[in-house]
Amino acid sequence: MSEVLWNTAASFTAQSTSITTFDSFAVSVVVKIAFALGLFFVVPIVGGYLEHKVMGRMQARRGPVEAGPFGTLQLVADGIKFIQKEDVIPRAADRWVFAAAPGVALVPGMLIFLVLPFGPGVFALDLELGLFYALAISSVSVLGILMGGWASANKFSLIGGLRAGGQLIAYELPLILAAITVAVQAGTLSLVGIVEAQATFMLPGTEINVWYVFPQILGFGIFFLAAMAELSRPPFDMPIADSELVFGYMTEYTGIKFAMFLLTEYGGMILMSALMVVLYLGGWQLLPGVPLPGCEGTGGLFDCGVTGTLLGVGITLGKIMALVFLMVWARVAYPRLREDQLQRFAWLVLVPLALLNLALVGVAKVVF
Amino acid sequence: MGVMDQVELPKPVKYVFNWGRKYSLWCFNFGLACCAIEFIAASTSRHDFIRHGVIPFAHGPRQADLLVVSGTLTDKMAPAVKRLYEEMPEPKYVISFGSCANCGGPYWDSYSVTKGVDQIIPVDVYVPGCPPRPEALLDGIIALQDMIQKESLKERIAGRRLDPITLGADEPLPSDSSPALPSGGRAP
Amino acid sequence: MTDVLARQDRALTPEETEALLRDRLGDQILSSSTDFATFTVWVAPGGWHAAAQLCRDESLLAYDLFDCLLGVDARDDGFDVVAVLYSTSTGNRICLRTRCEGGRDAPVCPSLTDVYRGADWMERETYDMFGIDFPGHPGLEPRILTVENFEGWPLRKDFHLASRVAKPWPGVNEPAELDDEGNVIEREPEVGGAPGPYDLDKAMAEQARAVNASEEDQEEGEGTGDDAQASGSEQQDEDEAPAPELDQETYDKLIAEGKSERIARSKAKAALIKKQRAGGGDTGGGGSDEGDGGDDQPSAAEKAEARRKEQAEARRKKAEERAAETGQDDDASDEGAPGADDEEEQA
Amino acid sequence: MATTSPPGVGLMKGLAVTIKHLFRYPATQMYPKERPDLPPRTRGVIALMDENCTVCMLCSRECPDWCIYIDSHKETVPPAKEGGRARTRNVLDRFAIDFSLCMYCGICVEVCPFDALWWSPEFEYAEYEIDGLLHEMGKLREWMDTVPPPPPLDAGAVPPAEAADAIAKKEKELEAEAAKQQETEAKEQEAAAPADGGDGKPKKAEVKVEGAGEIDQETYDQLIAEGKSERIARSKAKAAWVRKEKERLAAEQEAGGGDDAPAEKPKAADVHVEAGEIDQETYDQLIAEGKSERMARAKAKAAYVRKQKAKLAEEAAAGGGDDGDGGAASSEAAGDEAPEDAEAAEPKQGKLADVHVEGAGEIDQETFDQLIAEGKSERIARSKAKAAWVRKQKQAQLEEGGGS
Amino acid sequence: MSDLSTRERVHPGSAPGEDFHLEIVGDGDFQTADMKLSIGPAHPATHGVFRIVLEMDGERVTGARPVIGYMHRGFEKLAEHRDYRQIKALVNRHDWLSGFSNELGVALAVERMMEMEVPDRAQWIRMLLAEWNRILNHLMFIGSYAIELGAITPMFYAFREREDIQHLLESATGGRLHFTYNQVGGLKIDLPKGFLRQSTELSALIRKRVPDYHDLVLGNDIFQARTVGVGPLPPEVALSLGVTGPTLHATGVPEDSRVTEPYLKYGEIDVDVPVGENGDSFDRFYCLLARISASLDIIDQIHDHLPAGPVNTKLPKMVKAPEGATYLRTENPLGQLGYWLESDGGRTPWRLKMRTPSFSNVQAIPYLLEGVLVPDAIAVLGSVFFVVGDIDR
Repeated sequence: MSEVLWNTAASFTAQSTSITTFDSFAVSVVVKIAFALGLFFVVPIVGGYLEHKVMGRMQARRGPVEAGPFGTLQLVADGIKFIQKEDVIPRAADRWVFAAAPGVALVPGMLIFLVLPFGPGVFALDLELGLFYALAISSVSVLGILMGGWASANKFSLIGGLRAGGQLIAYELPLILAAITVAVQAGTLSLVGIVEAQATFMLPGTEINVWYVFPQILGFGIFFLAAMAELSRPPFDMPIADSELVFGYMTEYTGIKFAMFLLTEYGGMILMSALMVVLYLGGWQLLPGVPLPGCEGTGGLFDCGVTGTLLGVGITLGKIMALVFLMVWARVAYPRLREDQLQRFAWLVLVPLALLNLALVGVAKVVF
Repeated sequence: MGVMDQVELPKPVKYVFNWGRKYSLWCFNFGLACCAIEFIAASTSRHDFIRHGVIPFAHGPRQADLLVVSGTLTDKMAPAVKRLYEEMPEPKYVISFGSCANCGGPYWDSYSVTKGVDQIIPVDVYVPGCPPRPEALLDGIIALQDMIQKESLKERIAGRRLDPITLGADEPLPSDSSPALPSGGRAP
Repeated sequence: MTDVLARQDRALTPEETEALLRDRLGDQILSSSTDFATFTVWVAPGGWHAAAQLCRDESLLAYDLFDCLLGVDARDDGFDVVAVLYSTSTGNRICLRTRCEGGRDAPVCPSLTDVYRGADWMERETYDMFGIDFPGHPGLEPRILTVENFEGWPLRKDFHLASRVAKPWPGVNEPAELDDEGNVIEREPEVGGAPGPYDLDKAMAEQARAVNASEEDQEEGEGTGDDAQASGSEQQDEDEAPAPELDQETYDKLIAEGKSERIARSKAKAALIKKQRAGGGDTGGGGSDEGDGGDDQPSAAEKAEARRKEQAEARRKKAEERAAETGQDDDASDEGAPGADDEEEQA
Repeated sequence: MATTSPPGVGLMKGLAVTIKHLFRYPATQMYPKERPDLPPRTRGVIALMDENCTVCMLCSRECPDWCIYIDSHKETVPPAKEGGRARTRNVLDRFAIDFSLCMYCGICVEVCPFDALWWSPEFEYAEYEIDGLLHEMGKLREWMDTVPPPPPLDAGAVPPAEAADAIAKKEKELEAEAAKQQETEAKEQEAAAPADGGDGKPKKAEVKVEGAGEIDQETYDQLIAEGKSERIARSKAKAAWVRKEKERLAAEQEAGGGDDAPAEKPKAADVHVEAGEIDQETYDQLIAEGKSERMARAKAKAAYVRKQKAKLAEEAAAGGGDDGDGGAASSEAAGDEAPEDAEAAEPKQGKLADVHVEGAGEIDQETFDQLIAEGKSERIARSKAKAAWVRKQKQAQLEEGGGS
Repeated sequence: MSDLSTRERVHPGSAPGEDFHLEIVGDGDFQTADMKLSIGPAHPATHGVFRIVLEMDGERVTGARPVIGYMHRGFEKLAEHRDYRQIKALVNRHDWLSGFSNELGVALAVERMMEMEVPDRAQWIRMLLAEWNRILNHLMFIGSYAIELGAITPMFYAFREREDIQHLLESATGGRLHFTYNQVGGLKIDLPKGFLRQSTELSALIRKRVPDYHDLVLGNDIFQARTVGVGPLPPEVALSLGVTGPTLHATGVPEDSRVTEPYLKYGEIDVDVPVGENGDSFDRFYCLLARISASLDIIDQIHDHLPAGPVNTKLPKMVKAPEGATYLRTENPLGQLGYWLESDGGRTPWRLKMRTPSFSNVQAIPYLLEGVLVPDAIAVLGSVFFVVGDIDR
C-alpha cells in the first residue's frame, strides 16, 4: 500500500501537476473525491467568515473577534456546537423524510464541486457536458427544501417550503437561459472548454481579447440576480427570514441537521460564485489575453509548473470571494422584496431579458 | 447529543467541545420590556456581542442555545416562556437580564407580574440593573462563557430534570406566589 | 401656525359651552367646573349618550378627537366614568363625567362605541379594571389587559396588592433600645406607614398582622419561622374582609367641625382601630364584626409579645458575639467601646 | 409623497452609504479590554459610607421597592467631658440592599440627609445565584472606593448651597491668617537679612502680592521651572504655603501641650467618634476642594482614626518581631505581602475612603498575574486587581501627603 | 432515563408556542388562522409581546384582532400606593423609548394642581431633554421598521446615533433609558459642566448623518415599492379612534399639542409639524424621519434661549396634591400622552389614569389590515409605531 501512496505523491509533484493524470484509476478517484470534499468544507467556511466580517464592517461594527485569531474560527465553533446539540424530531413529523431532507439539499452541492475547475488542471472531472451536469444537479437541492418544509409538520415550514419551491423554479429559468448563452458563445458545454474559449475570444470585429462578461453584461446581471434568488439570499429571502415565517422551512431543524442546511446555503453561495467566475470572468486567467507565467498550451492556460497552478487557484478563489462580497453587499443594503413582486420580477423582467440576450448572442455568433 | 450526556469526555475533547459551545452561543432574545432595548443596543455596533460569538440571528427557539429573558415577565406571558424554553434543544443556557426578570424589580407588588423568571425556568446568570448597561450584559455573557468553559456536559444534563413538564389546562400558574422573602425587618 | 390663531376666535368659552349643553339637554347637565384648567361637566347617567352625541355632531362644539375614557372609584357612592373629548378645529377640551347607576356591586354606564370608534377598547379596559358594565358594547369579554381567568377588579379600592401584605415593610424597623445589660427592650412595632391610600393602609396592615398571628398558631412545631409566609393571601378572600366600620362618634364630631366628608370618614376609621387595639370593647359604633372578631384579640397580643421577645434574644446574642470578637483580636486596649469602624470590619 | 427619482438611483445610493461605512473606522468599543468612560453621575451601584449613617431609616422608608434592609440598635456613649450629658447613638448592625429588586431610581441617595449613600458607576457584578445580589454592608463599603467626585455644574447653574457657604467661610479664614501673617512677616524682614540670595527678585514680588496670603516660594519656583503659567504657579504656591502654615501651627501645638484642644481644631470633638480628634490636614485639603464643611469633617474624622490605627499597627508590627519577609517598618512593605495574611495581620488598611482616586479603571498588574496564576477567572482577577491598585494609590497618596 | 437524542416532544403539535402559531381550521382553504407576529422576528424582538389574530381567506386578510395585555403590569394600581416622588421613578418605564416625556407629564400635572412656579431654566432644560428623547425614540423606530421589511443596516446606524445621545443624557441624568431627572417643581440637579457644548456638537453631527437614512431607506426603490399606498388611513377615522402623533400627521392633520396647547416654553419658539398626504405606511415613515430634523431645529433654538438661574424650587416635606382632578396632555414622541390625576389631598394620588398614545394608535390596526395581502400585513403593522409597554401599562 505504501508504494501506491509513494507513486501518487511522486506523480503529483514530478512531471505534471494536474491531478487528472494518475496511473491507477482507484487512486485518482480517491484523490478527486478528497479534493472536492475538502474544498466543499473549507471554502464555505472562508466565505462565511468573509460574510460575517464584511457585514460587520459595513454596519460600523467589528464582527467576530474572540473565536480564534481575529475570529477566524467562528464558523468552526458553530460547527462544533451544532454537533453537540440535541437532535429533535417533532412527533407529528414524517421521520424519514425529515431526516433525509438536509442530506438531499446538501449532496448536490458537493457533486457540483467535482466539475468546477479551480485552476489549470486543478479539477476533478473535465466532463464534456460539465455545464449541463452542474445546472441539472443544482435543481435537485430544491427537492431537499420541499422535503424539509413538508416533513416538519409545522404550518410555517409548509408555507416556507412552498414559497421556496415556487421561487427556485421561477428563477431556474433565467439562470439556465443565461448559462446557455455562454455555452452558445463558447461553443462547448465543458466548463474547462469555456475557460479555454474565453482565453482566445476576440470581440467580434475587433482585435481585443476579452472575457464573456463584457459582451454579455446583461447575461451576467441576470445570472447574478437569479443565483441570489436560487439561494434565497436577501433581498430575495422571502421564504426564510420573514416575520411571520419564523425561519421558513428550517424552523424545526436543530443540531447537525440545521448545520447541514446552513452549509448548503454557504456552499451554494460559493458554488454559484465559482460558476459565474468560470462562465463570465475567465476562470483562472489573470487578465484577458495575459497568459499565466510558466504555462504553455492554448492561451497559456495549461500544464504550467507549480507556481502557475498555485497562482491560478489563487486568482479563482479571489474572484469567488469578490462575488461573495457583492452578495453580502446586497444583503446589507436592501430590504426584502414582497412575495408577489419576487415572482413578477422573475417572470416579467428576467426571463424576457434572458431570451433577448440569447437572441443577440446567437445573431452575433452567426454574423461574425 | 446522545453520546454527550452518557459518557464523561476525555480532557482534550471536552476542552474543544466546551470551547465550541462557548464561542457559538446562538442567542434568542426574549425581549419583553425596556431591557430588550438595552439587549438590542448590546447587539448593535457600539457593543456588538457578535465579537464574543453570540449571534443574534437565531430566529426560532429551535436554533438557539442562549435565551436572554430581558424585561418584565407577566403571568399572561409565563406559559409562553415555559413553552419556548422547552422548545430549545438541550445544552441551553438562560441569562436573566434586568431586575424585572431577576425577581419582579419595580413591579414587585403588582398583581399581574411573575416575581422573577427563575420561578418558571432555571436561570444560569443573573444580570442586575434596571435596565443594566449593555456592557453589563457583555459581562454576564463573559461570566457565562467562563462557566461553560469549565463545566462538564454530563453533570449539567444529569442535573437537569428530564421528565417532560406538561402544563395541564387546569393547573393554574403560580401567578401570585409571593416572592422568596428575604428576612425583611428581622435579624437573619 | 396661522390656523391656530384663526381657531381661537371660533372657540366657545366654557360658560357658553355649558349654556349650549344645558339648553339642548335641560336638567341632564348637573353642574360644571373649570378648576385646575380642566373643564368638567357633570352629566346625569340618563343623558350620557345624548351628551356625547351632541358634543360630536354640534357644529359649534365639533369635538371630533376621542381623547380618553376612564373610571374612578367614588368610594361608597359607586363609580364615576369620565370621557375626555377634544376638538381639533376649535382647540377646546371637555371632560364629561357621570356617576354609574347600580352603586358598587353592579355599576352600569351606557356605551359610546356607536358615537366614537375609539371608545371600544377604552370601555373594555374600564370594564376589566372596575367591573363597570357597558350595555351596547360589541364585546367586553375576554378581559383586555389581565389574564383570562383573573378574579377581582384590580382598580377597585378594596382590591389589595398581595405582595404589600405578605412582605413586612423594612422601613418599620426602627433602631432597637438596649437596656443597661445590653438586652433589647421591646416596643410595639409601628404598623403601616408605607405610602398608600391612608385609611386602607392601616386596615390592610391590621389584616396582615391578624393573618400572621393566625399562622403563628398553626406553626407550633416549626422553629423560629421568622419570615411568616402569608399563605393563602389570595385577592379573593381579602375582598370578603370588609373595611372596618366607622367610629360614629368621632365621625359626627368632625362633620360638625365642618371637615370634608371624606377626611372625616378616614379619621373615624383610624379612631375605631385605635379603640379596638386598646381592647376596650366596642364603645364606638363599629362592633367587632371585623374579620375573625375580637374574641381571640388577647391571644394575638400575647403572640406578638412572644415574637418580640424572641427578636430581642436574637439581637442580644448578636451583640454578645460582637463584644466577644472585638475583645480577642485587637490587643490595644484604648479603643474603648466597639466603634463603628470595628463594626464594619466584622461585617 | 414618493420622492420622484429615477428607479435605479435609490438602489445605488443605498450601496454608496454601505460601502462608505466599510472604509470608516467601526464604532465598536472592545469591552473587556477598553473600559467605557462612564460619566460621574452614572447610576451603577449604590455605595455606603457607614460612618455617616445615623440609621434615620429614611432611605429604607422612601424606597419604592422595599429593598433596603437595616438592623440597628441604640447605644449610649459616655459623655466626652465630665459633667457632660451621655448621648445615645444608633449603631448599624446590618445594612443590605437587594440589587435584584432595586430599580436604580436613586431616591435613597437623594433622600439621605447625611450623605451616607453614594452612586458608583461600577456595573460588573453579575452573579450565578440570585442571593449573591443581596449586597451586605461590607460589599457596599467596598463600592465606596469606586465613587467618583461629583462633576462641576454648568456655568449658568446656581452653585450648590453647602459649597457656597463653605467657600465663603474659607475666604474669611484665609484673610484672618493673611492679616496675622502680615505683622509676623514685617517683624522678620527687619530682623533677618534676606536668607537665600537667589530669590531676591521673587522676594520683592512676594511683598507686592496683595493681602490674599503669601505664596510658598519653593513650590512657586519649581512650577515656573516646569513651565507652568505664572498664574497657576502662584495659586498652587499659595495653597502649598497655607498647608505648610497649618502644619507648622499644628506641630507647635502638639509640641507645646497637646492636652487642651488646640485653637484651630474645630469645636469640641464630635460626639460621634469616640477617639474625638479629626485629621486636620485632610480636613483642609477637602475644604480647599470645595467640599461641604460637614462632609469634610466626617472624612477627616475617618482619616484620623485610620492614621491612629496605622500608627498602632506599626508599633504592633515592629514590637511583634519580624513578619514574613524582612519586616520592613513602613506600611508600604506590609502592603505587598500576600493579600490574605496582610488583612489578618492588621486592621483593613484599604478603608481610605476619603481620598478620591481618578482613573479607577487601571488594574494592579502584579496582583492580577498572581491571581491568574492561582487559576482565578480573568474577570475576578481583574476586579480584585483593580481594588488592589486603588488601595495602593491611596496609600501612596497618604504617604507623600504625610511626608511633605 | 429516556435516551435524550430522540426524546420526543410531548406536547401536541410542534410549532413553537403552539397556540401562538398558524392553526388551519376548516376544510381546504384557510378558514381562520391565528398568526403570531412578534415572537421570532428576524432581529431581536423590536415589538415586544404583541399578538394579533388574523382571519384570512387565501392571501387576503379579512379581519384582525390584536390581543394585548401581555405586558400589563398594573401601573395605575401601583401608582395609588406610591407618593409623587416614587411615581416619577415608575412612570418612565411604560413607554420605555420616551422615559423623560412620561415623567414630564406627571410633574407638570402635579405642579398645575399645586399652582407651583417652575423656574425658567428648568422649563428650558426640560424641553431640551424632551426633544433629545424624541430623537432617541424616532431613531429606534427607523431601525425597527426597516428590519420589519428586511433591511438590517439602518438599525445599526440608528443605534450608533442613539449611543451618542444616551451618553450625553447619561452625563446629566445618570440613566440611559429611565432618567428619573424630573422632580415636582423642576429638576433634580442642574446640568454638568460642558453639557451644552456637547449638545451643540452632537446635534450638528446627527444633522450631518440624517441624509444617510434618506438614501438608505426612504429613497430605496424596494422600500417604496413595499410601502407606498399600503394601509392608507383616512383622517376622520383616525380622529374618531383617537390616533395621535406621526400616524395622525401622516393623514394630513397637524394636531400637535406643542402647537395647539403650548406647555412649558414651546410658545416662545416655532415648532414645525411635518405632515404627510394620504396616510399610508410610506407617509408615516416620512413623518417620523422629518420629525427628527424638526426636533434638531428646536434643540438649536433652545441652545441660545437657555437662561441662567435656579433649577428647582423648595419642596414641602411631603408633596401633597390638593383635592380635585385635572387632565393634562403633552406631546410624546409617539403621540399625545394624557394624565388624569385625581387626588384626595393625601400624599398618594387617588386615581392616576395614563392615556397613552400607543393604546389608541393600535386600535387603528384592525381598520388598516382589512383587505390587505398577508405580505403587506407586516409592512402595515410595522408602520403603526407603538410600544407594547405603552399599550398595556
